[in-house]
Amino acid sequence: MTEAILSIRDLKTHFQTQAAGFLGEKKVIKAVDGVSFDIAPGEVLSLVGESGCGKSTVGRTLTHLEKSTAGQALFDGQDILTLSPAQFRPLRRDIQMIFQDPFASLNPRLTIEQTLGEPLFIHGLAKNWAEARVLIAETLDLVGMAPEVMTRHPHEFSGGQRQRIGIARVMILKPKLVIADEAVSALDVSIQAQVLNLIKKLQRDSGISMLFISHDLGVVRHISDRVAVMYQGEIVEMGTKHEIFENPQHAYTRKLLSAIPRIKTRQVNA
Amino acid sequence: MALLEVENLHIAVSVGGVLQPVVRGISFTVDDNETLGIVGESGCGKSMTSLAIMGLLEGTPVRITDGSIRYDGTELLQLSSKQRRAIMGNRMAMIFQEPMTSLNPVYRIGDQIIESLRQHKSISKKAARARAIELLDLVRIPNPSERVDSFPHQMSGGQRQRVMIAMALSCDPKLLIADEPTTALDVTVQKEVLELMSDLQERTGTAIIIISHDLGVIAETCDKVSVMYRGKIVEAGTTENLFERLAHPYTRGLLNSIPVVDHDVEWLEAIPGRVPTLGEELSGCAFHPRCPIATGLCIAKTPGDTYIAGNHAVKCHYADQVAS
Amino acid sequence: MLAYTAKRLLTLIPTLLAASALVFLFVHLIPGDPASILLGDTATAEEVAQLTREMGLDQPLWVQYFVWLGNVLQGDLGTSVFFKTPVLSVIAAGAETSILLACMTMVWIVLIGVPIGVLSATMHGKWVDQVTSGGAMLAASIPTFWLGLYLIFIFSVGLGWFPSSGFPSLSDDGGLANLRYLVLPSLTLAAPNAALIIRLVRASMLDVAREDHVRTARAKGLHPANVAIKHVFRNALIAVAAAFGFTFAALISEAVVTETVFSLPGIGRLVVQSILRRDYPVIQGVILVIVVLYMVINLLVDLAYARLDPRVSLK
Amino acid sequence: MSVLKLMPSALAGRKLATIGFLWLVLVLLAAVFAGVIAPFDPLELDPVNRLAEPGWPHLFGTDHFGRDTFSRALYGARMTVIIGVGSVVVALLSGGLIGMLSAYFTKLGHFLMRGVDVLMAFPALLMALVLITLLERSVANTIIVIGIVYATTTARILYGMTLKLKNEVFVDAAVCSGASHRSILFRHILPNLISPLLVQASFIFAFAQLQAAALDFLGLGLPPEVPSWGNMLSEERIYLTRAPWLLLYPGLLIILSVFSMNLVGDALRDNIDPRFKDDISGV
Repeated sequence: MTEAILSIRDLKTHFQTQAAGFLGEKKVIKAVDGVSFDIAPGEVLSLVGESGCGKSTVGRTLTHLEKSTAGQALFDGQDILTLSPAQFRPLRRDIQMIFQDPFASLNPRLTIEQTLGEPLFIHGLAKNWAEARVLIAETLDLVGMAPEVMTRHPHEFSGGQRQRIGIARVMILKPKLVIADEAVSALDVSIQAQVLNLIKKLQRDSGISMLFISHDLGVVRHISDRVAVMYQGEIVEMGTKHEIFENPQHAYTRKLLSAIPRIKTRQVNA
Repeated sequence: MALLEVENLHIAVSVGGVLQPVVRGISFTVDDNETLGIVGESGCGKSMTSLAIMGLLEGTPVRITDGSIRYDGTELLQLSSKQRRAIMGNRMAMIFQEPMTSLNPVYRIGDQIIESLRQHKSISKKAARARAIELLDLVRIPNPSERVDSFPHQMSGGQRQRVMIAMALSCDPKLLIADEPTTALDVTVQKEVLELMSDLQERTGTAIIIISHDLGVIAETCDKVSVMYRGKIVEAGTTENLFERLAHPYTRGLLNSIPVVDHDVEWLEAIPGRVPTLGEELSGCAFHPRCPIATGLCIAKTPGDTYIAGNHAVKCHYADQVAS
Repeated sequence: MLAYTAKRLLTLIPTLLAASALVFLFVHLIPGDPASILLGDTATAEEVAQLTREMGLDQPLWVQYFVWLGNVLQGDLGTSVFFKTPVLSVIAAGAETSILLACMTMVWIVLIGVPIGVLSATMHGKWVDQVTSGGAMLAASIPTFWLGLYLIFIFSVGLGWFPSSGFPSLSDDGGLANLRYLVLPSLTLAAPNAALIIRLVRASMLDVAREDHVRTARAKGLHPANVAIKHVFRNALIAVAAAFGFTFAALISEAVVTETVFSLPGIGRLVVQSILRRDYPVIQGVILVIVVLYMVINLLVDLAYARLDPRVSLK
Repeated sequence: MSVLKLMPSALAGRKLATIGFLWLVLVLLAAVFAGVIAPFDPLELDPVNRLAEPGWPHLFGTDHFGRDTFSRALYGARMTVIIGVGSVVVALLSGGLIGMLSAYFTKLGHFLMRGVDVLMAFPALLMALVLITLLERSVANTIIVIGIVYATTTARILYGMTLKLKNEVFVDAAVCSGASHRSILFRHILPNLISPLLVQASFIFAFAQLQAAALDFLGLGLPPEVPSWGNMLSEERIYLTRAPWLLLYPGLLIILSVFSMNLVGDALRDNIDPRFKDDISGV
């Protein structure tokens, strides 16, 4: 195996619940409690598990949206968890995140152009709007949207279209690692398939590494190279897609797999 | 005569004084001991249909504009509100999508079940409480005699949905409507809740309507399926028949869109385009803009029902072609 | 419950200390020498010198604060410049009027505010709702002193139903009948507050009515009135009860204007008169009393809140 | 949506609020052109014609000094606008900034909001009275006092709203793009607060009128010679039985203006992001 682009060792993210007043007892929630994994360049690793298992917190910790409690996360050989916000900022270009809710993830006050232009200017990829617009149009095309949408506001788009714009905001920076947090969970099935295909295609074409976080085992099987099953803040089983889905070892993985409703039908797309 | 007969039901929502059709003439029946699944994507009208049957549209901008809903031979749409309420929660009960918010946070769960019981049955408080504990036990809440005094926030989502089921079943309804009953739950909990529902059905013979966006849930739990698209049932039949020969391009597309866990698919055969919005006018077959086999006929003419096998009905001009 | 109350009382201490420090600083923010401010314009140089010594005004500010706080905790709020009597007794003299006025006002607020609010919410969108919620907003837009003056004009001067000013104590001649002196003032004070409660009851009920559990209640086949009271109003009560508490706490200070209009011998009028008389020890004392009262009532509101909403943990 | 576009959509289909808005426009015009419209000097004494009944040439009659009530009412409109706008600016700038920064920078916020809590322990009118005791009676001081009183509530409200926005996914997305604190605060958070702020402003404007009038009435507000509606009421109250119209006109003017502002605020509130509706409690 080539050297990992992201290498996580014993990551812990604990939250203290804010109790009322200075005398309130503080409870510690161990959202992520000792997680280790590697992602190779061009690889898609999925974190799968049920609500509250800590899978989203892993993603949010890696993007500094939450503070880690302990552990290491080497990205290109550098521990990103210990970086200050200012030191981490340039790295944000390489580590990007796709969010779940396409309705909440776009600022309603900004046009699509402003939303997509912002990261370009922050990271110095465009000097002026003329340059930025060229890149924005290219990226919109990449996600299957016409450049004419640039001047419009998020509320003018459907959920699927907004998620495409969210993906464009990530792709415009040409990141090395994309963290997709339940990226298709909020979409209708028919739209989910479109977006899933798009993410898979973009990942293949650009060779981006991806940490794909989802509760949906079908989606996970479709997109991943390797899968890590999380339960109560820990990874209980990790392996290649085929190991996990065809020969699950851990009782919890088996329970998850057997719980999924199956459709008995003549396979129309086999 | 079936227990529930819905005929040519039309529902519209008033947006700024203009009625926009949501459900455009649907018909189906459900009988004792039978589970009907209604499946479709957001905005197809499936939830409105369930609220219309239950009688919960009062006070909303949604109106039933045409059609009939008969329960046990009685036309529900002609009953007074009082007569309607005597059936609601009694002969006919409903559970909802959000177990976290569907119970009143300020009352103990036992009291909420008792309220439902005493609304329709002359039964003492003590007997009602005993019955509530029995019901909680029935829906497999551990320690029911203690949990009866819990508040909703002290329970998990799965447990709350069980409480909802217990409450719905309190007056032994003949029809249970479940609107996305497991959408908010984790898969393992979903499995338990669905199993519970079918076990209870075996015991009580209740007719069940499950509304869901999840074809898998429907396929696994229902005897009959109706697939809705933009206010119409585009394909309906017994679960066996329907999944054996999917005959509508939409149903087929829906199925192909689902990434499955049991084998690899390189690319999903997604349905192109987007789900039509409310008030968008589409001529002929509403699915034509997204349909891979649409022709001029589909744009010009609204398809009627084509019967494939037995009562497997499909609204597609080319149903026979698709099915084979 | 007890443990929670104790804990909440403890958390109140820092806020109380900070607020009392502000009240203490108040006298020091007035331009001039604190001792002469506290003693008033008529004080002799000797008296000033004596007070300076007593209060340790030559000491650092924080020492002075603790000396002052120590006195306050022993019930010594200083001496009124105007009355030449202890501040505490001056305040106590106005307490009966103010408390009775506040309680009577509260009764009006509940009696007027809640039923009309419930009516408005249940008739949402109909003309009854439009009239009541519009009327409530209009009532909240009337300056209280203007309303008070016109109530006097109509009901005292014109119809002679109620006395226009003053309030003899309940222990004086007349006994309970003396409460009639408070009818117009309490109605005046209640008007804008009842209006706020109407709007709040209405808004909270409309919010709750949209919640999922109300649909569940309707699906049980409950009568709409039953749904409105047992499920919608009961849940809206959580927010409304809090507002009752805050309103009651605020009444003591809002009464300033009403007590002035009706020349009631209450704490509110005492504040205004003391400001005009430059009787700073009294001002300081009254502020402290009202602030402490305000905080205690807020604490009680929190406790009531926890009783009304089982989601609020008392542990 | 820009602020200008907000007004017509908020007023659409609301007759009462539209009338209220028009009334406020009228008050504004009276305030600006008081000097041109007023038939008399508002300060000019005319002892011969004291307590004249409404009629010609004194439309609203004269007060106990024989000053023309109509002219004084016009200049009173000017005071209304000055006090209202002034208080709103003071309250929103100080309170808004404290609330927004407190919510965004949690450590600073913990400290600042405890301070706000302490100030909130003083009931509004009491706080105004305390502050007024320390200051001289003047227009500027009245504005400062009322502004500070409402700064505390504004800080609380803005704190709550900013916290909500800070937890929005689009803010997370901006953080992940590498946006700076300034950009997140002023480009992503603030624009979403503009319309709720406008609602809050209209309610502060309304409350400020009532508070200012109450202070005037207690003799602790504007200097007595300033022609404000509150002062007019305060000075003429003893003539209530002899000349009831003297209290009627200024009173109605205050009520109409406060009511209008509340109506407009309410209409605006119904049009803002539903998330923030509960945060702003006007009337």
